Order: sequence, then C-alpha cells, then structure tokens
Amino acid sequence: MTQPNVTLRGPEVPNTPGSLDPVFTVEDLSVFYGDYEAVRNVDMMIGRREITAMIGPSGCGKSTVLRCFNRMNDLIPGAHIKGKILYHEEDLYGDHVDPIEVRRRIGMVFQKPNPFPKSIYDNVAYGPRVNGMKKNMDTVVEEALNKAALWDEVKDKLKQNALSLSGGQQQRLCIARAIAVKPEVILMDEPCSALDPIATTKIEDLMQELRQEYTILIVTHNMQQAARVSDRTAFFTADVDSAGVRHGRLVEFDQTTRIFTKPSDKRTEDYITGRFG
Amino acid sequence: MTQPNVTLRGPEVPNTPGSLDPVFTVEDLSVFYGDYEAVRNVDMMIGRREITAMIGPSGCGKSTVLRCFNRMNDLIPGAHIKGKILYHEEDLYGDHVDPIEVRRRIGMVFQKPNPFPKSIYDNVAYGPRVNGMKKNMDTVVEEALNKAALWDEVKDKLKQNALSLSGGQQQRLCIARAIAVKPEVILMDEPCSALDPIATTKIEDLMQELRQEYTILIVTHNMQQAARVSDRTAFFTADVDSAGVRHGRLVEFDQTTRIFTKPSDKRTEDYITGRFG
Amino acid sequence: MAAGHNRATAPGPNRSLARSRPRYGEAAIKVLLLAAALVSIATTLGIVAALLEPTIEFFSEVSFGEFFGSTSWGPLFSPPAFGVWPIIVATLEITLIAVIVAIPLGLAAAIYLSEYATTRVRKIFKPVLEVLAGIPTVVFGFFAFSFVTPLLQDILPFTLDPRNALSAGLLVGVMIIPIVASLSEDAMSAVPRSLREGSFALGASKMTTSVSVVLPAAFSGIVAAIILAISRAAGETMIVAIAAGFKSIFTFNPGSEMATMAAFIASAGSGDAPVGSIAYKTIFAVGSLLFIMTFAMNWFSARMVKKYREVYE
Amino acid sequence: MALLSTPRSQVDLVGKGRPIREHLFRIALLSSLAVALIFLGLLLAYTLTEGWPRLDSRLWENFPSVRRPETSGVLSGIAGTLWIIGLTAVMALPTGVLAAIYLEEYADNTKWYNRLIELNIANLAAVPSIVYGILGLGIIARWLDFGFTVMTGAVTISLLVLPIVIISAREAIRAVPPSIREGSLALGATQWQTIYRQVLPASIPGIATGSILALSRAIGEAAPFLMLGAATLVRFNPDGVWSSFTVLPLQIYNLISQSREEFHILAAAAIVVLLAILLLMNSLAIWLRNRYQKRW
Amino acid sequence: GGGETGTTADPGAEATSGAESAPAAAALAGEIKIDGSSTVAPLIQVAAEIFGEEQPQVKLAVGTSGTGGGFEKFCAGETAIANASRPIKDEEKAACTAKAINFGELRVATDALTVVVPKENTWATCLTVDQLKKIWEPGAEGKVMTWDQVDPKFPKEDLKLFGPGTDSGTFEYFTEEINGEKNVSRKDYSPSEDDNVIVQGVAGAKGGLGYFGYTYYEENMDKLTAVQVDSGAGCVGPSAQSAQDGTYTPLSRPLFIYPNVTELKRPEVTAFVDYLVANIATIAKDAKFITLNPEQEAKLKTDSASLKTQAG
Ligand SMILES: Nc1ncnc2c1ncn2[C@@H]1O[C@H](COP(=O)(O)OP(=O)(O)OP(=O)(O)O)[C@@H](O)[C@H]1O
Ligand SMILES: Nc1ncnc2c1ncn2[C@@H]1O[C@H](COP(=O)(O)OP(=O)(O)OP(=O)(O)O)[C@@H](O)[C@H]1O
Ligand SMILES: [Mg+2]
Ligand SMILES: [Mg+2]
Repeated sequence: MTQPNVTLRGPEVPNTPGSLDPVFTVEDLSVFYGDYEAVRNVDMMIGRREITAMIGPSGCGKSTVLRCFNRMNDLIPGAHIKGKILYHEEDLYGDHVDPIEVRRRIGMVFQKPNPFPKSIYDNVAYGPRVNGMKKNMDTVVEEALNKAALWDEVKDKLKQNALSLSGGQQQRLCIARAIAVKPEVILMDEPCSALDPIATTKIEDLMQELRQEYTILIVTHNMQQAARVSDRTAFFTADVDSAGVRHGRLVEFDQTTRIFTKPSDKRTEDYITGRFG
Repeated sequence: MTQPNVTLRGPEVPNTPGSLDPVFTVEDLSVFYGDYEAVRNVDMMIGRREITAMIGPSGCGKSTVLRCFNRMNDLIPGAHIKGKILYHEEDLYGDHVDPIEVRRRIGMVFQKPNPFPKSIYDNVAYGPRVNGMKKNMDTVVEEALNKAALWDEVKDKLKQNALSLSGGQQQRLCIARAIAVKPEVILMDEPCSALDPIATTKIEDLMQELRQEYTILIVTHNMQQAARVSDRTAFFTADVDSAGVRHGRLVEFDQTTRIFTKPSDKRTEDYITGRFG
Repeated sequence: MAAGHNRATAPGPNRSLARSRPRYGEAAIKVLLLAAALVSIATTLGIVAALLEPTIEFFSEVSFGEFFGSTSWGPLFSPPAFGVWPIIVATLEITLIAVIVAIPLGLAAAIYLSEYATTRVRKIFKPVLEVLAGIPTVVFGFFAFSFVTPLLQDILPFTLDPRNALSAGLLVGVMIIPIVASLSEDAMSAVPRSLREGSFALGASKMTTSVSVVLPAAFSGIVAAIILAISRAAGETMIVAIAAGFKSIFTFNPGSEMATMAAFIASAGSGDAPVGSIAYKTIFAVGSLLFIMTFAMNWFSARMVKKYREVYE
Repeated sequence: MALLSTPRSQVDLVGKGRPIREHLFRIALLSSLAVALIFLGLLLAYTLTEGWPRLDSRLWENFPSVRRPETSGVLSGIAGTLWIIGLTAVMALPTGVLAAIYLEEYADNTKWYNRLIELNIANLAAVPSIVYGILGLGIIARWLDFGFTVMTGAVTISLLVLPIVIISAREAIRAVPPSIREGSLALGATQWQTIYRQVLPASIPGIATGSILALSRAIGEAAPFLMLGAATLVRFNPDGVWSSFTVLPLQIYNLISQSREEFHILAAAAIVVLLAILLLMNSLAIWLRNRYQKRW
Repeated sequence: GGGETGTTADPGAEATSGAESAPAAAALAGEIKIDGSSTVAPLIQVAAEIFGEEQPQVKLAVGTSGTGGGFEKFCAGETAIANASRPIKDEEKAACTAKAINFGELRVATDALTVVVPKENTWATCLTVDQLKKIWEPGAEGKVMTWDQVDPKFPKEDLKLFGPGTDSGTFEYFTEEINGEKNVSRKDYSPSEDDNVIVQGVAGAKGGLGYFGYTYYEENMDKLTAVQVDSGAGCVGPSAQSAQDGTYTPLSRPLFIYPNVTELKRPEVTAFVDYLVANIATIAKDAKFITLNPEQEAKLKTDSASLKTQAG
C-alpha cells in the first residue's frame, strides 16, 4: 500500500476512543426518499466539541445523512428515516420534537455560500430575530462576526448588501449567521468546495477556532481537508444490491489518524489512496 | 515533502520529451470573457495519440482553455482570445477557418453526460447526419458504439431512448457520439465527475483504448485520475493581480511522471500534495 | 463532563426540543393560503353550476341526436333548429386559420428569440410581444372589420362578405402569436445548454441545432403553448363578433360570414331570449360544449407535458 | 516522426457553403418576428390616424351622447374601467399571490388534491372569457344576487385573471433559489417567517410585473360584460360598488356598431385611449422588471 | 366692497342659511336602470341625455339587452323601466306577476320597418308582401338566390340578404308580418345587432336587400333606397306620414316603454317619465323617430297620468 498523502493534525487530537462525549448517537439509521433507500444502517456517534468529517465518493449519501441531524430532510416530500438519532439522549425524531427548535440548536452551513439578499447586519441578525430575540442585537451581531473572523473586514460596511462580499467572506458570513443563534452544533456540507485556496485556508482555520465552543460535522470531498481538520472521520460508500439499486453505507468510522493510516476496510484504503472516486 | 499518493502509469508512457508530435501548438494564449481576462499567457503543446491532462483548482481556467481547442467559446457572447492556437500548423482562429468544420474534427465530451432526448441509434447517427453522411449509417453506429465499449450493452435496444441508460452508459454513449464523426482529437471536460467508481473505471479503461487512435485532452479535478491515465499533465492555477482580479495561468506542463514526482514549481507541489484545492 | 457549563453557547441536554411556544399563526396562515388556492376550485364549480342545470334541461327537450346529428342551426327561429355543426365548423375553421397563422410565425419568433437573439435584443422584443398579447380583442376586431377586410376585398380574387371568417381568423391568429411565441420561448430556454453544446461539438450548425435538438427537447412545452393558444382562439369572442358575424349556416367557405360558438353565446346572451325558454337554455348548452372542449384540450395538454417532461433534466 | 504527422492537405478547415442556408433560415425567423411587430405597428398607426380628429379633451371629459356625436365622450367608460381594474387588483392580486404561495411553498404535489388544484388552474387559464361571462351572469349577478353592478363585474373579472396572476406569481416565487429558503430554515425560522421575510421580498418585483400584465389583460376584456348586460349608455360615473357602470371596451364595441361615421372615429379615439392605458401599464411592468429583477 | 356683512360669521347662522337656500324642489338624485329593445334605446337615450342635463344627480343607465332580455330583468325587479318594440307577452306578464311587479304600458313612438336596397338597384322600387315573403320564407333558404327568382322581370343578380339578429323585436315583428308567423324566416341571411353592418352590407352588394328600423334608413339615405311596400292597396314608401296614418302596412309598428309602478314612487323615476311624456314630440324628433300623431300623444298622456295615480 502506498502511504496516504495526508498531513494529519497530530498533537491537538484530544480524544482517545474512550473519551468520546456523544452529542448525537446514531442507531441503525436508514434514510429514504420515497421508496428509495438512499442510505442504509448507519451507526455512529458525534463527539462534543470535536470535528467529525464525513467523506466518500459522490452520491454515497453524505449530505443525506448530514441533513438528518437538523431535520432538513423533513422539507423534502417523501423523505423519511428508519432507526434513531439521539441528541443528548433525546430522540431527534420523537413526536414532541419541534424541527424548528432543532434547527435553532443545530446550525448549518451550505456548500455554496447563500447569504440573504440583505445587508450584512440583517443577515447576521436574521436568526436571532426570527427566534424572537429583540434586544442587544448590535452586540449579538458583532460577537458573531467576531467569532467568524469577519468583523474586521466588514465592520465599516455593515449596511452594505451581503452579496457584494467575496465568496470566502460570504461563507464566513454564513458561519457568523449560524453562530448568531447560539447553536450547539454546526453542520457543514462541503463548505469550501466553491472557494479558492486562500478562502479555504481561512475557513479551515476558523473551524479550528470554533471547535473550542461548538461541535462540528463537516462533509467534504477533499480527503486532505478531512485529514487536516477533523478529529474523527466517517467513510461512506455506495454499493449496489442484488436488485441493482445503489445504497449508501457507512464503511468505517474512527479517529481520523487511524482512518488515514491504518484503515481496517479495503474500500477505505482504496478510496484514500485514490484508487477510485 | 510527503510523497504524492499516486499510481503512475509506468511502462506504457511512450513519449520522451523530444518525441512529442504536436497536434496543437498553443502560443501565448490569453482568453477573455468580455473585458475579463480569464486565462493569461498559456504556452503548451498537445502530442498526437497522447492523453494530456489539465489539472488545477476550481476556476483556474481549465475548461476555458479546453474549449478554445474546438472553438466552443465562440458561442459565448463576448468571449475571444489573444495569441495563437495552431492545429497542424494551421491557425485555428484564422479568418478562413469554419468553426463548424473545426468542431467536426475535434470532438468533445462534457462533464455531465448530455445525450439528446432521442434513441440511442439517433444519438450516435446525429453527428454523421449533420455532417452530410448518408450511407452505411448502421455500420457507422455499430463501429462507434463498439469503440466506446458500449455495443454489447445496447445492441438489443438501439431504438430505446438514450435517457433510459445509466449515467456511465450515457457518458460512453456521448463518447461514441463523438467518435462517430471520426474526429482526430477528443476533448473531455471532467468526463467522470458525475459518475460512480465503477463507471469511472470503465471510462478510464476506454480512454486507454482510444489512445491508440485518437489524441485526447482531459480536464479533471481528480489528481489520481490524471496520474493514472495521462501521458502529460498541465497544471493551472489562478493568481490575483495587483488590481485584485483573478487570472488563470499555466504553472507547469510536463510529462505526468515528472509532474507527480519531481514538480519544478512550489505551487504544483502544494496542490498535488493536497495542501490546497 | 463539561456539559451545560455555558448555557448561552450550548443549550445542552437539559432543554427539551419540544416547541418552546405554540405557533397557532403558522397553522392559520396555511389555512388561509389553502383557502386562496381553493378559490380556483370554487370558480370551476361555479362555472359548472351555472352551466349544468340549463344544459340538462336543454337536453331533456332537445335530443343529443338532433344537437349533434343535424347541420341546421337556428335556436331562435321558428321552428327552432338545433343542429350545432354550423357553429362548431365555424369555430374550428376560424381556429384553424388562426393556428395556420400563429404556429409558424410564433414558433419562428420563439426560435429567433431563444437561439439567435442577443440578450439585449430579447430584452427589447419580449416586452413588445407582451404588448401585442395585451391588446384588447375589441381592437383586433375593429381592425379586422374596418381595415383588413376592405384590404382583402381589394386584393383577393374571390368575394368576401363584409364580415367573414378569413379576416377574423387572421386577426385571431395575430392575437395568439404572442402566446405561442412567448411560452415556446420559455420552453426552449429551459432546454439545458449542455444539449446545445453537445450538438455544436459534433459540428452541427445553429440551424440544425435549433431544429433537431432544441425543438424536439422543448416539444412538450411547445405543445402546451399551442394548445393554450388554440383554446384561446376557439373561445375568442369579440374579434369574431365584430369581424366574422352571426350568420349560422353550414359552410366551409372562409370568405363567408359565419357565427362561432362564442359569437352565438355573445349575441344570444346579450339578446332577448327569455329566461327559461329553450333559446335561453341553448346558450348554456353551447357554453357547456365550449367549456368541455377547452377542458378536454387542456387535459390532453397536461398529459402531454407530463409524459414528456422527464425526457430531459 | 514526420511520417506520423497528418499531411497538410488534410487539415483544411474551410467551411463548405453552409452559410447561405443558415442565413436564409435566420432571415425567415427574423421576418416572422417582424410580421407580428408590423401588425402591431399597423394597428397602432391605423387607429391613431382614424381617431386623430377626436383625440382631445372632449373624449375624456364628456359622457357619451347619441344626440351630439361631436361632443360625445367616453368618460363613464374610463371611470368604469378604472373602478373594475381597481377592485380587481384589490381582490385578485392578494388571492392570487396567496394561492401561489400555497402551491409553491406548502402544497405537497404528491397529494391528489394539490395536483387537482394545479391542473384546475391551468385549465381555468384557458377557459374562454365568454364562459366567465356566463359564470358572472348565472352565479354572481343572479344567484349571489349582486345584480348588474360594478361589484359583479369586478368579481367576474377577478376570477378571470386569477389563474394568470397565480401562474405568474408562482414563476416569480420559484425563481427565488432554494438555497435562500434552506438558509433561513436552517436558522430555525418557521416556514411562514421564511416566506414572509425572504421569499416574498425577493419575488415582489416578479409578482408585480406578472400582476400588471394580468391586469392589462383585464382592462381589455369586453366579452364577459356583454353577458352581464352592462349598460351601454351610462352618463355618469360609478359612485360605489353597487352602482351601474360601463367599461371602455364595451363602449368601443357599441360605438363600432353605430351606423354614423362620427361614432367610428370616436371608437378609434377611444381605442387610442385604451391602448395608451395599456402601454402605460406595460411600461411600468418592464421598468419594474429591469429595475428590480434579481440575478441569482 | 361688501366687507361690512362680515359680522354675521357665526357657524350656526351659516348652517341655517345654507339649508334654506337649497332649492327645495329641483335637486333629485338616484339611479334609474332601464333596459330592453335596442330599437327603442336611442329614444330613451336622447330623453336621458336631455333630462340628465337638467338633473345631473339622477343617474340613468340604459342597456340594450333586447326586448325579451329587458323584460327578463324588469320582471326580476332589476330595472325600473323596460323598453319594448312589441307588447309584453303573456309569459312575461306571468313572470312579472310572480314577482309582484306591477307595470304600465306606454306607447312612445312609431316605427316603420324599412326594406332597403342599394342605390344601384333600379328594379326593386316596389315589392309586394308576397314577393317579400318569397324572399324571406324558410322555404327560400338555399333556393331563392337571385333576383330573377323573385320576379322574372328582375335581373339575374345575386340576392344578398341582411337583417337584424334573431333575438331582436324587429326580427320578430318583420317575420310575423311578412311570413305570417313570429321568428319564421330563412336562416341564410347575415343577421346583425349592428345596423351599421346591414347598411354597409346592403350598400356594398348590388343585389343586396335588408330591413331595419326607419331611423337607420334616415341616417343613410345617401347610400340606400327604401323599397315601397304593396300590401294590396298600392305601393307605399316608409315615411313619418305613412307610418303615423297607418297607410304603411304591414310594417309600421308601435314602440313602448313599461315603467314599474312601485319604482314610480321614487320621485326621480316619476320625474323622468313625466319629462319624457311632456316632451315626447321633441325627443322623438331629436332621436329621428317617427312621432306620435295627436290622438296617440293624448293617449300617452292619459295613460301616464293613470299610472301615476296607481303609484300614489
Ligand atoms: N431529494 C432527493 N430525492 C431523491 N433522491 C435523492 C434526493 N437527494 C439525493 N438523492 C439520492 O440519494 C443518494 C445520496 O445523495 P447525497 O446527495 O446524499 O450524496 P452525497 O454523498 O452528498 O453526494 P455528493 O458528493 O455528490 O454531494 C443519491 O443517489 C442521490 O441521487
Ligand atoms: N461564460 C463566462 N463568462 C464570464 N466568465 C466566465 C465564463 N465562464 C467562466 N468564466 C470565468 O472564467 C474563470 C475560469 O473558469 P473555468 O470554468 O474555465 O474554470 P475551471 O478551471 O474549469 O473550473 P472548474 O474546475 O470549477 O470547472 C472563472 O473565474 C470563471 O468565473
Ligand atoms: Mg452532497
Ligand atoms: Mg470546468
């Protein structure tokens, strides 16, 4: 086997297997779009104040699984799950659970930066406002922009339209927007794939910062990125069943160092060594 | 430097630097979209019956340059070039040159398979028909499908709509369609990025086959793929000029083995070792 | 375990995910929106209700056989004649003339706008087509009657009644050009660029690409546009009332005056047929027939669109 | 190595006389568009020259008169048309936009009733306006007992333009990228908050444009009023929704039907007024579209 | 200047004086809906116009739904006055009674249905009722297509027929008088509510023939010739004279309005009817109608007076 070409975060990895303090516990999760079972039988745990990366070839269901964590899939007609996702022991799909409350607690950043066509200030203030927060908005906005490492760049033009920012700034604005509602978890679906290298580096640095306070889940198609930033990695792939239908599967879930140095599954090894994908 | 994680095609690489028999010679090419100079000062050569790969981060102008080779950029209002592209010593952008004739000689396969909403047969026969070929269409279609390694899979359903094929089959159909007009060169813009691993492998095998007869240029964002299939590699990147505008540039152009083992430019090295992109 | 030490940033496990405050407003709004959407259903029910009773009464007095089996129409004459064919034929003939005018012109205009015109040209011409689409049909009628018919009477070798199917049909055709053009253009613009590029990359010219790739790919949308245009033409009232007249004899001669179904409804409906009389019920019977015809066409169109929609994208 | 090179003669990239056919095709397309536009021009020129002698303040300051065609005007028609359009705007636009929001944002179109609503709207858009006249006569004037009043006319016309408003509003709403909705929902906004604060503001220009075009269709309608027996000689302006009225297109229809030449000139002049109102509304729509249209 | 009177500027005084200075009798207001025959409409429209100049607050809406349509709305209580080019039918009376609507009949003018041919037509100066029947009876449909079939002495010119729509009182009256039964007619003629089309159609075809109310003929005397009609007592042309004295038979006919008695309780409706009756001669002349002869006018006055007493 060729040695995988990765730079691993060495010293900062804080968790040994035993020390995982789960925010989410996924038990035998299958996700359906109508009759089509897009993802099958996933079991994994997301540790508190860790960065968990989800990697795998296109169409293996990474986004699908990610969007289960804040119930974004509810919005797709016909989408439903089997199995369980526990959020601090509470069933995320329980009857009494309000998906809107879930999304407030579990923020999300998308692949393409999607700022609202409003001012920078209003973008950040939007979340607190819809959640009924009224006072000290200025403070909230400043704090969020600060955490997203954007404050210095935009503090003089808060009233300017957010669409006038560069791609990387827009993505950081989206992160600020997510932070402003004070979530516990932030989900990120390929947050850097539309950005240039410099912006990518900034976002990666930012993730390291945020990790002090937030639990982060990131989907990426860039293995180097997964290796650079994450504590744990889940590797997904898709296989074809006897009826010829493709289903996504979790192949391996482990500490990132292990996945990239001693994967226990042949498919993981093939993938990270670039033999396919 | 970490060793790049690539599998190189060893023995079959036929060309030593001196043996390049150029089909295209690119001289100081700059490409503009209106006033915006998307790509600057490219010099390269495309060798006959070789596979040349173009790699680089998103937005660096790979597609832009590729589309100059069959004058597809003519279709974009405002797009124009400076510099020269010679096709067998003839200026591809000369006054007397008919872009339609150029496209007949230089085929193209796109990122997303784009079969016409017609039967499989009509898809393949489309090119020969618009080029005024009338007789022996059945033979032409069979031959093209054969070369594209698709004949066995579709020979019983030639009248079926092409959209009923799987993604990988559709992409091979698009290759067959390009072959049917008997071009000399085939341009491919990320032909596998919408495909699953198995389909990708098939297309890569097919490219090796086609290399016996055709000159192939491929854009890919997958470095492993470039390393696996190509003879020569051009590495592009984008840099920002003093006015803050991004321009694509050719950083390095060399035999694939050299690019992946001993790149002469720091940026190439960073890119292939996954430090950015 | 460090859970919950900083409540502001991490709500933690101790706060339930249940609804923090009730949201009756959301439900009320949804009901309101649904109610608005149901107005359209109520409209259809209203139309059916308005048409149904008199139509049933009509057919209890006049047999289906007479209605569809005879070619003599004159519900207000004595003895009344209820063979509906003359007005159906007139409707179809005027619609046909209109379609012959509008389909080639409309489609050609659509191809031009979608495939050839630059963004700037398109930005100018689309609104102009919209203006054409908004011109009141009385105006077209006036123009047909007082300008086009005299002109045609001068240049055509055969005689043309002062009111005739030909000039009415021509103007109905002009009226529906924008419908055909603008909806077909929408359908063609929706054809993915990748298909065009695929065709160009094979050495096809612009004309070949437009005709043999874009047109077929936009087929279902174009059919829908044409069917909508046909139903507009078939139901057009003012142009035919002004320019084609009310003579309901069974003829195919486009130079002669003829009454369409809509023209009959307009003249009889604004006239003095007493409520409850058979003549009055005839208005509703013809109205029902017209309604059913447009309904059938649109049902067909919806099926076409559905059948071919998946073909691309 | 030179042996492997393609001979120079094979590399002839000159075209083969294709351009002529291509040019003819292009010209054919362009002239088709031109035919439609020439018609429009001819029509405008014709009505303008016909109506020119009467295009003065008499037209919009006087009520119609059968005794003195020379002082006769169409004031009551203009006023009636404005009343109808105003009321239609008030009734049809909100209903249409709300229905469009329902269909785009809430309706699950795997449900049969939502598909029925959609099919029904497409169908209503094609129902001839004279049939709406029957609806107005049978249901609104008689059954609901609204009589032959401004209200009846406005309700009928509202129902007539409703499908057009819904269809164009849906298009405008659909043009708002899903990423905006996802962004909002992911922040814990409710669905209505998302619509009210993100989707609607972003689609307002499109909705306004579509609405204006729908209303400009309503302005020209005459057939339903024919069925409603709207009075033809109305020498007063409506003073409320329960007043009698006439509308401009109906007045034009009646003027055309008069035998005296003066009235035909008057009809042409009235048409110019109607077209002027129409062009004004269309220009407003275009201006709105160019000014506020968002490119995502 | 009269600035000295400024001392009386006290709001109460001003209000009182305002009330006093309002003309007690004149200013009427309200809406009067009238609908019915399009033949009668011009007469009522002229009356409405002149009356409207004196009483601008009274809103007169005149519709032209045809005689039957007018009665329909009238008997549904939707209009105050119905215009009619024929007397009310029994069914229509029944409909009115069912809704408890009392009405009166007032003959307001006379019409002479005029048969017209183009100026180029030199042969048909006078047609007998039989000849007209030959042209218009249902049996002629598709058969009597040229003038020589009507009378061998006439040239072989194509017969092009124009007439009012089947839903008009004019059509009903003409068919009854010529073909012997209401609404019995050949169908292959060009019907039109729009008399202008009849004028243009007849004037534009050498063999054209049409019929409509006398008013339209008067307006288009330059283009059309009125055919004399022979009902056995010799050829008589349509004119005010012949219509009034009854010699223009069988095509002269009375025109009516039917006011709703209950509506007459409204002062503005009474005022309008009064005005119409008082000025009937001028109005009819102004509207180019054939005026009533003195006896007919006297009857109109007594009829309207008795209606007013009914209304109380
Ligand atoms: N809304 C949907 N309806 C039906 N099928 C869907 C839907 N969204 C995704 N899928 C299917 O589910 C599977 C998993 O898709 P998903 O988007 O989760 O993959 P992914 O791993 O995120 O891929 P990528 O790397 O391309 O983003 C795919 O086969 C996809 O076609
Ligand atoms: N039609 C166009 N008009 C204007 N600018 C364009 C157009 N197409 C591409 N560009 C710009 O040109 C630059 C190069 O784009 P290009 O598509 O060639 O990049 P690429 O290397 O193919 O990227 P990717 O890997 O994302 O496909 C980019 O900045 C892009 O925004
Ligand atoms: Mg994804
Ligand atoms: Mg590209």
